[in-house]
This record gives sequence, structure tokens and C-alpha cells, in this order.
Amino acid sequence: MDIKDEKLKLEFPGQVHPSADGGILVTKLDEVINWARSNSLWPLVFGTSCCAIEMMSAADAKYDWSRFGFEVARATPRQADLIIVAGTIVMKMAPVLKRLYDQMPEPKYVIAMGACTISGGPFFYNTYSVVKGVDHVIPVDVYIPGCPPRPEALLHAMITLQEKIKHEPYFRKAKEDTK
Amino acid sequence: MKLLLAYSFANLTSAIHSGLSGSMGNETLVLITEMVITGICLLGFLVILSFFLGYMERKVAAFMQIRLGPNRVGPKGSLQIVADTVKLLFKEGLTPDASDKFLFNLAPFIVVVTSMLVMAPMAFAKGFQIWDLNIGILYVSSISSMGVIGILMAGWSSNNKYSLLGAMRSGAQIVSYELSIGLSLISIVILTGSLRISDIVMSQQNGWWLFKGHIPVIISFIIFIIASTAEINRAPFDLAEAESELTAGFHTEYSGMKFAMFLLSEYINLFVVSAIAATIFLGGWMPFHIGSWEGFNHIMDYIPSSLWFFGKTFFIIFVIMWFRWTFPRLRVDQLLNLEWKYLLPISMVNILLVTLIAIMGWHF
Amino acid sequence: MSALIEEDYITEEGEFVINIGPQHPSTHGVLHIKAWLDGETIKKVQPHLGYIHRSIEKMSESLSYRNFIFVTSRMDYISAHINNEACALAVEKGLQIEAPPRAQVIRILMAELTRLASHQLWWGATGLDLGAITPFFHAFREREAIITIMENTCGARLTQNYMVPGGVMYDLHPDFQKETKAIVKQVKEKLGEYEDLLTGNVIFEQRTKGVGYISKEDAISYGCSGPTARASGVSCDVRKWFPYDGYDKVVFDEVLDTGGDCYARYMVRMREMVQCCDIIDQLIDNIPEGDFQAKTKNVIKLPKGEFYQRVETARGELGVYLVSDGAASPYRIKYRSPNFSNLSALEHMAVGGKIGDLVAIMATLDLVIPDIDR
Amino acid sequence: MTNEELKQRFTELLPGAIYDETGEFLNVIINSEVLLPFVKELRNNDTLSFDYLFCLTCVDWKDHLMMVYHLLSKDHKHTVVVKAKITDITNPEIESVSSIWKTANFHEREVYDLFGVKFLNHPDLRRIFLDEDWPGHPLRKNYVDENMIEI
Repeated sequence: MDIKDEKLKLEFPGQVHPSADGGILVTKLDEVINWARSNSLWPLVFGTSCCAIEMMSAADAKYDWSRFGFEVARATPRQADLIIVAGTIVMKMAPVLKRLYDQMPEPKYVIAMGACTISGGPFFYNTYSVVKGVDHVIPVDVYIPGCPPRPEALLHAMITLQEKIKHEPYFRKAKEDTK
Repeated sequence: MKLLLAYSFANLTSAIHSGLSGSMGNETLVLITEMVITGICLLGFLVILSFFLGYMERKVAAFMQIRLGPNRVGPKGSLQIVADTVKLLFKEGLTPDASDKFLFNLAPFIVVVTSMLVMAPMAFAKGFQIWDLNIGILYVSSISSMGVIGILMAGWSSNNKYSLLGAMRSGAQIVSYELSIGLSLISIVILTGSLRISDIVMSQQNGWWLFKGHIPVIISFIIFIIASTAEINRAPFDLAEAESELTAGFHTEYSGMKFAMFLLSEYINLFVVSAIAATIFLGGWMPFHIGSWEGFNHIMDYIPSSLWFFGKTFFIIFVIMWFRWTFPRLRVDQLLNLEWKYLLPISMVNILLVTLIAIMGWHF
Repeated sequence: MSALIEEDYITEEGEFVINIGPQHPSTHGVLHIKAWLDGETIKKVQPHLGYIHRSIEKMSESLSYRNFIFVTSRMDYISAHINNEACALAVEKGLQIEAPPRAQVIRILMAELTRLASHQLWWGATGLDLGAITPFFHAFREREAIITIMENTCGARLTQNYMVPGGVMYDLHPDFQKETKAIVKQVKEKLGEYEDLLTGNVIFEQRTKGVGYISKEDAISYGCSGPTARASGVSCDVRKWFPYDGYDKVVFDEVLDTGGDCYARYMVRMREMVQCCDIIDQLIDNIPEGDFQAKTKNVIKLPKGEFYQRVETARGELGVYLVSDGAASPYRIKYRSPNFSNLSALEHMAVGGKIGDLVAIMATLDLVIPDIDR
Repeated sequence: MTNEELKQRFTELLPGAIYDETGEFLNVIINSEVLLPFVKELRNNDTLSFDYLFCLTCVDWKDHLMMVYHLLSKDHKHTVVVKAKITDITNPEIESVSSIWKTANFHEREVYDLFGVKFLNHPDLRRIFLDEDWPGHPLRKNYVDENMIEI
């Protein structure tokens, strides 16, 4: 959890940090919201192929992603925060994936799990129906390489996503947008 | 020490009442103030309760499923539900474009409000009751069946076929199981001769009805547990939100806080039915007494009444959770078969037996 | 939610169409099933495929005979070993070589472990589909142990890529025998627990008995294979009918049932797990010494001709139809996948039932969608 | 029945059939026009009774398309491969066998999708994997797709 501080340490001593717009209250609220959001990532039940089995493995007793509070897998996109694209996306599936992503309420996150979702993976050459990377369809937050990635890799990706969320501005962003 | 144990909540409430009367004077004003205080306390209690139940559910699930359950957020994962709730609060609450927007937004409130209303006649401890009305049981069973209106509204207004199917299932389910619940409650009403919750609790001074009432009461207790599990839409009767069939059933289109309300009402309902079962069949806050064993009864009285109440309630909650994590789900026609072909005839015959026991005075 | 198709939402008075899938928990992937309902009763079912059609057959036409095998791991990924084995055997048939005895035994062992793991996954998923969540976790306990054994030897958890033309890629891990014995013992013990948790449950029996019936004649006509067909009394175990890799030297029973319903399919798979354990028990102490791989040329070229190889995967008969024109890559490959044919019987089974029945049928068919779409 | 006996029976049924025994199975190569009555006889004749169609596919040989039917008899345990040659590659057509074996329904849709072979009297001939508006039929050797990255 100390990455924030680590980053500050790396910067040169004379660095002038711009104060967070809104001051202490808003910053603290941001922290609370981000804490809640990062610790309550409910994934959408969405698996297209092999990686879905590793996703199921991540839920099982050995890897047990419920430790982090991820086990509330929702079957409806309306209640999910996170879409783990586990498996190849083909041309026929791409509109469906886009639709699912659109149906999710903000804030929403995407993890591209496996080589297929990064670039088409093993199905890159000589295929006529595979989407070469899921980021052609929806924006991706975290990529996990592997064919399929191990459950530990998925857990790592989700923890990485938690880190990412912890640095997100919520109130501050709204201010920046109006500027 | 003895003073502390014998302390009754009645003292506290009367102290507040006299304090308020002293400062305000106007009876109506005092009543309103007291109501507001009670409401706020109840809301706080319900929120904490649903946090706890959510946490308990996930931990019980983990226990059944040989895993650990939440353990990263807060000590032993206890803040997991808080994080979930805060997240849901700040999540976008979508209203689908093609939905009936008024009903869609109203439905979760109806569901929550009805389940909160049932808390009114609950006797949490000796002398600790919000409203000891004389038709307590009737009130509980009539109010609790109103929640289905909210569910039907949610399902219909979502303009989603899964929601509609879920709501229809829920409607059929609650309307049928309401009968069994009513009949099993009536069996105790017959024995007690009163609908007032406090009378029912007091009638179990020399032993809980479950033990006093012979086999018929045990049968109605089992029927009550089955039927109330169905009434609150929990597995194995969770057809209204059957995840593997209807994705999320009637709340498929709900997101953010509106969805959290459904979750909240689910947990409140779970608590309510368990509390009723504990009150009616297991003596509510009444300690475990055996007939005329004065010494034993006296020792039991040392355990605070609220502990008795919550202990019993949470035991029943645990049993209902146990159901959820072990049984497969019924099919919709089997669900109705179970009610109309088995539970209802059994409870009707049971009523006769209970009446016989009551008339002949065979109970202890 | 579903990809909605513009045509016929409501076709008749009182009838309505729901789209189950492509994203739906009970379709085990991205199958899209369009169901015409009357209330809750299913009047017509139409599967829509292709949401994971990855053009594996086209791809294989440009891959070498060594490489195309590994793409099949992604087809029926739950029995990846057996898929690879089918392709390796097809190439061996073309080369007219046979794997050395050690390799054959290793292949059988791996295939049976895969079948065991696959059936465990299916058992968990069946529970999940029928609303019981706990079986999933109990099944995965044993499955993870098996996967770990495979990982030790093959280096991968799911898509092992262990079979090569002429044998297997590496020799076994030194601990393989010890670990396998332990897991077989564990599975045999836990099978009783599985039975307690799901099989004997009243609700489970009600949900599955008499649901999704298919007769023997229909099962043959629909081209069903594997446990789905055997539950209807069709003898179709490729290991018995057309033994490969020395299955004729192993003693085991072909599990048959005559129920033809979901419960029969369930029981066939449960009893097959016991058979898997028996086969492993027979072989684990008798792995012959010797080479684990026959010598093959670096660039394999098959003679002109057609080779058909079928194997018994956990879901049924997988056929590899390999057409060679003498070049270094196949001219045409057709995978006759078991799920594809089994799925075609879905409509026959589901019509007249409820939505819950449809879910139960799909669960006991044990569909793997990428295997259907290829 | 052995392959020799099968050959004899087939010659009685269809004098013009060509046989190929180089592979694992007995291959019967026939013209696409005579397919339906021939396979109907294979299915319904009690001594043949090929009731299990375990593979149905097509091979594009550039100048002609070859429909391949792998048939097995569950009772007699004999196997035969029936191949029907379609010479018209621009507009290939063949009779559907889905009335004989129900599994052919899906398999023929797959062939229609990937090879463009039109099956006459098929109950539900739609593309099975690809979208209805997909250009071309991918498993044909003359299929070109600009988006496809080849090595």
C-alpha cells in the first residue's frame, strides 16, 4: 500500500506538489471512496474460453479470491464493477462484449485475461474471425499475459487494479473537468 | 452485578419518556420526538445488522466451502461489507431507458420499508419493544407479505424479460407460502389465546412452545422454517433471483444503491423471519425454563434476555444460511407442488391437532 | 445480457422469447440459446453458435504437423490432453509409427487423470447450475490436486501440450507415481462425500429424474456420444470399440445406463470417475521402462491420403479427420467434436420442460462451447 | 460385414460407384445426384443399417468439392465412408441427409457456413458460426480476407 509514498520518494526534493483541489476534506473523501471501490470489485460472470476455467480456479478454495472480497460474481452487468475478459473474443462476440460493457454502471474496469485478449494470442495468424486484442473493442485497465494465465496471475492483476483505483480522483476529477 | 443483570430496558425507556415530558410538556410532541428517536435508532440498528449478516453470510459460506472468506479488508475482513456498501453508494444508479421510471425507482423503497415496518412489534429483550400492539402476529404476517408488491413492481417496470419472470415467480411463491406461514403462526395463537407478541413470550415462561406443544408444534415449526425461507426468497427457494436461470431475477436491471436496497431488505427479512420463529416457537427473549424447576430457571435468568433473543435468532439465521449453501434450487412447479400438495394440507391437519391439544389442555 | 435479435420477440399470443446467453451463467461460456416460452414451459429452443468460433480448422491448414496439435488444447480445454492425443495419433497413423510402450502408458494415465479432472469440474458446475454452490468448491479441491500433478510433469495447468507425434514431450516427473497414487486414493474417498452432498439430495433427484429424456434411437440419430449417449444405453466408448494407445490391454467397464434422463447422465459420469481411478490403479505401478518418444523427423510430412482418428474425451467421441496432400502441413482438418453433436439433441430434450429443466439439461450435457464452435 | 461383402452390396445398389481402400476405411465415391437414395438404403437396409453418422464434412479440392460422410453401424459394427463429388464449385448443391440422420442438421449447417454448399430440403439452413452477412466461405481454398494476417 506504500506505492504512493514510494513514488514521492523517487521525485526530486525540490518538487512542488500541486495541492489537491478541494483541500483536505475532498482528498480524504476520495480516499474513502477509493478504498471502498478497490476493496469491493465485483466481477461479471463472463468467460468465453480456457481462461474462464482459470478464473473459476481463482475462485476455488485453493486460491480463494473471496479473501479480497471479489467472490460476489454478478451475472448481470448492472451490478458488476469489473469485467474480466477471460478468453478469445471473436467478431461475432465483439458487439456483445461492447454492449455488456455499456450496460455496466460507472465506474467500471476491465481486465484482459490471457494472450487472446491482448493480441489474439495463438489465434493471431491465419484466422479470419478473431478480434486481435480486446482493446479494439473496450478500454482495458490491466493486461495479464499467459495462455491461460495462472490464477495467481489473475489475483495479481486484481491487486494491481486495486492499486490503480486507489490513485483515482473522484471529487478532484470533477473539478479538473470543469477547469 | 446482580443489579446490572436484572436491569430492564423498561427503566431506560420510561426514564427517556419522563425526561422528555418534563422538558416539553406537550404529549403529542413527546410522542413524535420519541418516534423519531426510535426510527433513527432502528435505522442504525438495521444497517449494522445487515452489515453483520452480510459478513456472517460470507463467512458461513466460506466455512461450508472449505475456504477462508473475506480477510483482507479490516480485521478478519470485517469491513468488507462496509466497503461494498460505500462502493454501491457511490456507484452509478442506472435507470434503463425503456423502464417505467417512477415504479422502477419506487420499488426498492417499498421493499425496504415493508421489511423495516415488521420490526415494530419485535421484542428484542425484556421490556424492549417498539410497539407492543395487540394484533402483533397479524400485523407481522400482513405487512411482511406486502414486500411482494415491491418485487412485482421492480420486475414489471424493469422492462426486462428475466426480471418479469423473476417477479412472477416471486409473486406466485409468496402468495402460496403465505398460507403456510399464517397457519403455522395460528397454531401458536390457538395455544396462547393472544395475538400480542408480549403475551406470546410471557406464555412461554414455563417452557418454550417448541417443547411444550408436543409434535404438532414441532411440525408447525418446521413448516414455518421452510415456508419462511421461501417467503424471503432464499435458496433453495430463490427462484425469483435464480442466478443460473434468470441471471439476477427481478433485480437484474438494478444497480448501485437501488440494488443495495434489495440486499438490505433481504437481510432484514432474514432477520425478521428468524426473529419471529425465535419469538413464537423458542420463547423470544424468554430464557430456557423448565416447568417448575425453580433453581434451574433462576440460573437461566442470569443470562440477559437480549442475549437469549439474539442467540436464538442467529441460530435460526445460521440454519437458513446452511440451507442456502447446501441445497440445490427447486424448479418452479416443484416449488408450488411442495406448498399446495404437501405443506398446506399438513398444516391444515396440524391446526386441528393443535386445537385438540389446546382444548384438552394436553400441553404443559 | 443477451444479444437481442430483432426478429420475433413475441410470436404468438401468450408466447414469449427469451435469449439465454451469450453471457449467461448457465451456458458455460458463450452459447446463445433462444427459447420460446409459454409461461415457463419451453415450446422451442434454438441454439445460436459461433460466439467463440476461432477458425481453428482454417488455422491448422497453415501450421506444421507438430504445431497444429497444440491449437487443439484450446478447443476442449478441459480435456486438453485427450485432444492432443487424438491429433498425435492421427499424425502417427499417417507416419505409420506407434508410440513406444512407455509413452502409451503415460498417455493413458494422463488421459484418465484429465477425464477425472474434467468430470470433477463438470460435477461442480452441475451443482452450480442447479443452485447448489458448495459442490463446486469441493470438486475443485481434488481437481486442483490433479492439475498440480499435471503441472509438475507438463509445465502447464490447463493447456498442457504434452502429446507429440510419436509419444510424449518429456518423461514423467519423478514424483508422478507417488502423487498420482495419493490423489487416486483421495478421489476414491471423496466420491462418497460427493454422493452425500448432491446425489442423494431429494431436490437434486427431483430436478434431474425424468428431465431431458432422450431415447436410444434418438441418441444414435443425433450422433450423441460419450456419457450423454451411454446414459441412453448406446454403447459408444471409443476405448472399447476402437482401442488406441493400448486401451485394449486395460481392464475397465464401459459405464452404461438406460435412464436417458439427466439423472442417468449424472450417474454415468459419477461411475466413470470410479473407472478412471481403476484404470490408473492398474497402470501406475506398471509403467514400462524405455523411450517416451519414438524417433520422428524434424519436419513431418505425411503421405498423401486421409486419416481418421477418434478418441474418447471426457465428453464423447472426438474425431480428427486429417487430409494430407503430401505437404508439410495438413490440407484439411475436420474435428468431429463431441459437444457439437450432443448440443444438437438439446432441442429434442428441452421442449416441454421448464426453464429450470433447460439449465439442468445443459449442465448434464457438459457442454464446452469452444469445442462446439472450434 | 467385411469390406469385400460391403463392396458387393454397394455394387448391387449402385453399379457406378468407385471404391478406394487405401485408407483405414472403405471409401465409396459416388456422384452427388445419387446420394440421397443411396444413403437412405444404407440406413434402412437391415443388413447394412448404418445408423450412426459420426462425421460429416467437406473437402475443397479446388476443382471440385467432396462431401464426406463417415458412417458406422452400431449393430453390425462396420464402417464406411461415403464421398459425394460436387463438380459445380461456383454454386454447389447437394441433397440434405438430415431427414435420415438428425445430427446432419448441424453438420450440414456448418458445411454450408464454411464451404457454401447448399443443402436441398434442409429444415433450417442458416449460417451456424458466422454472421449472415459474412463475405465468402472461409474454408474454401479460394477464400480471401484482407484482415487475415498470414505467415
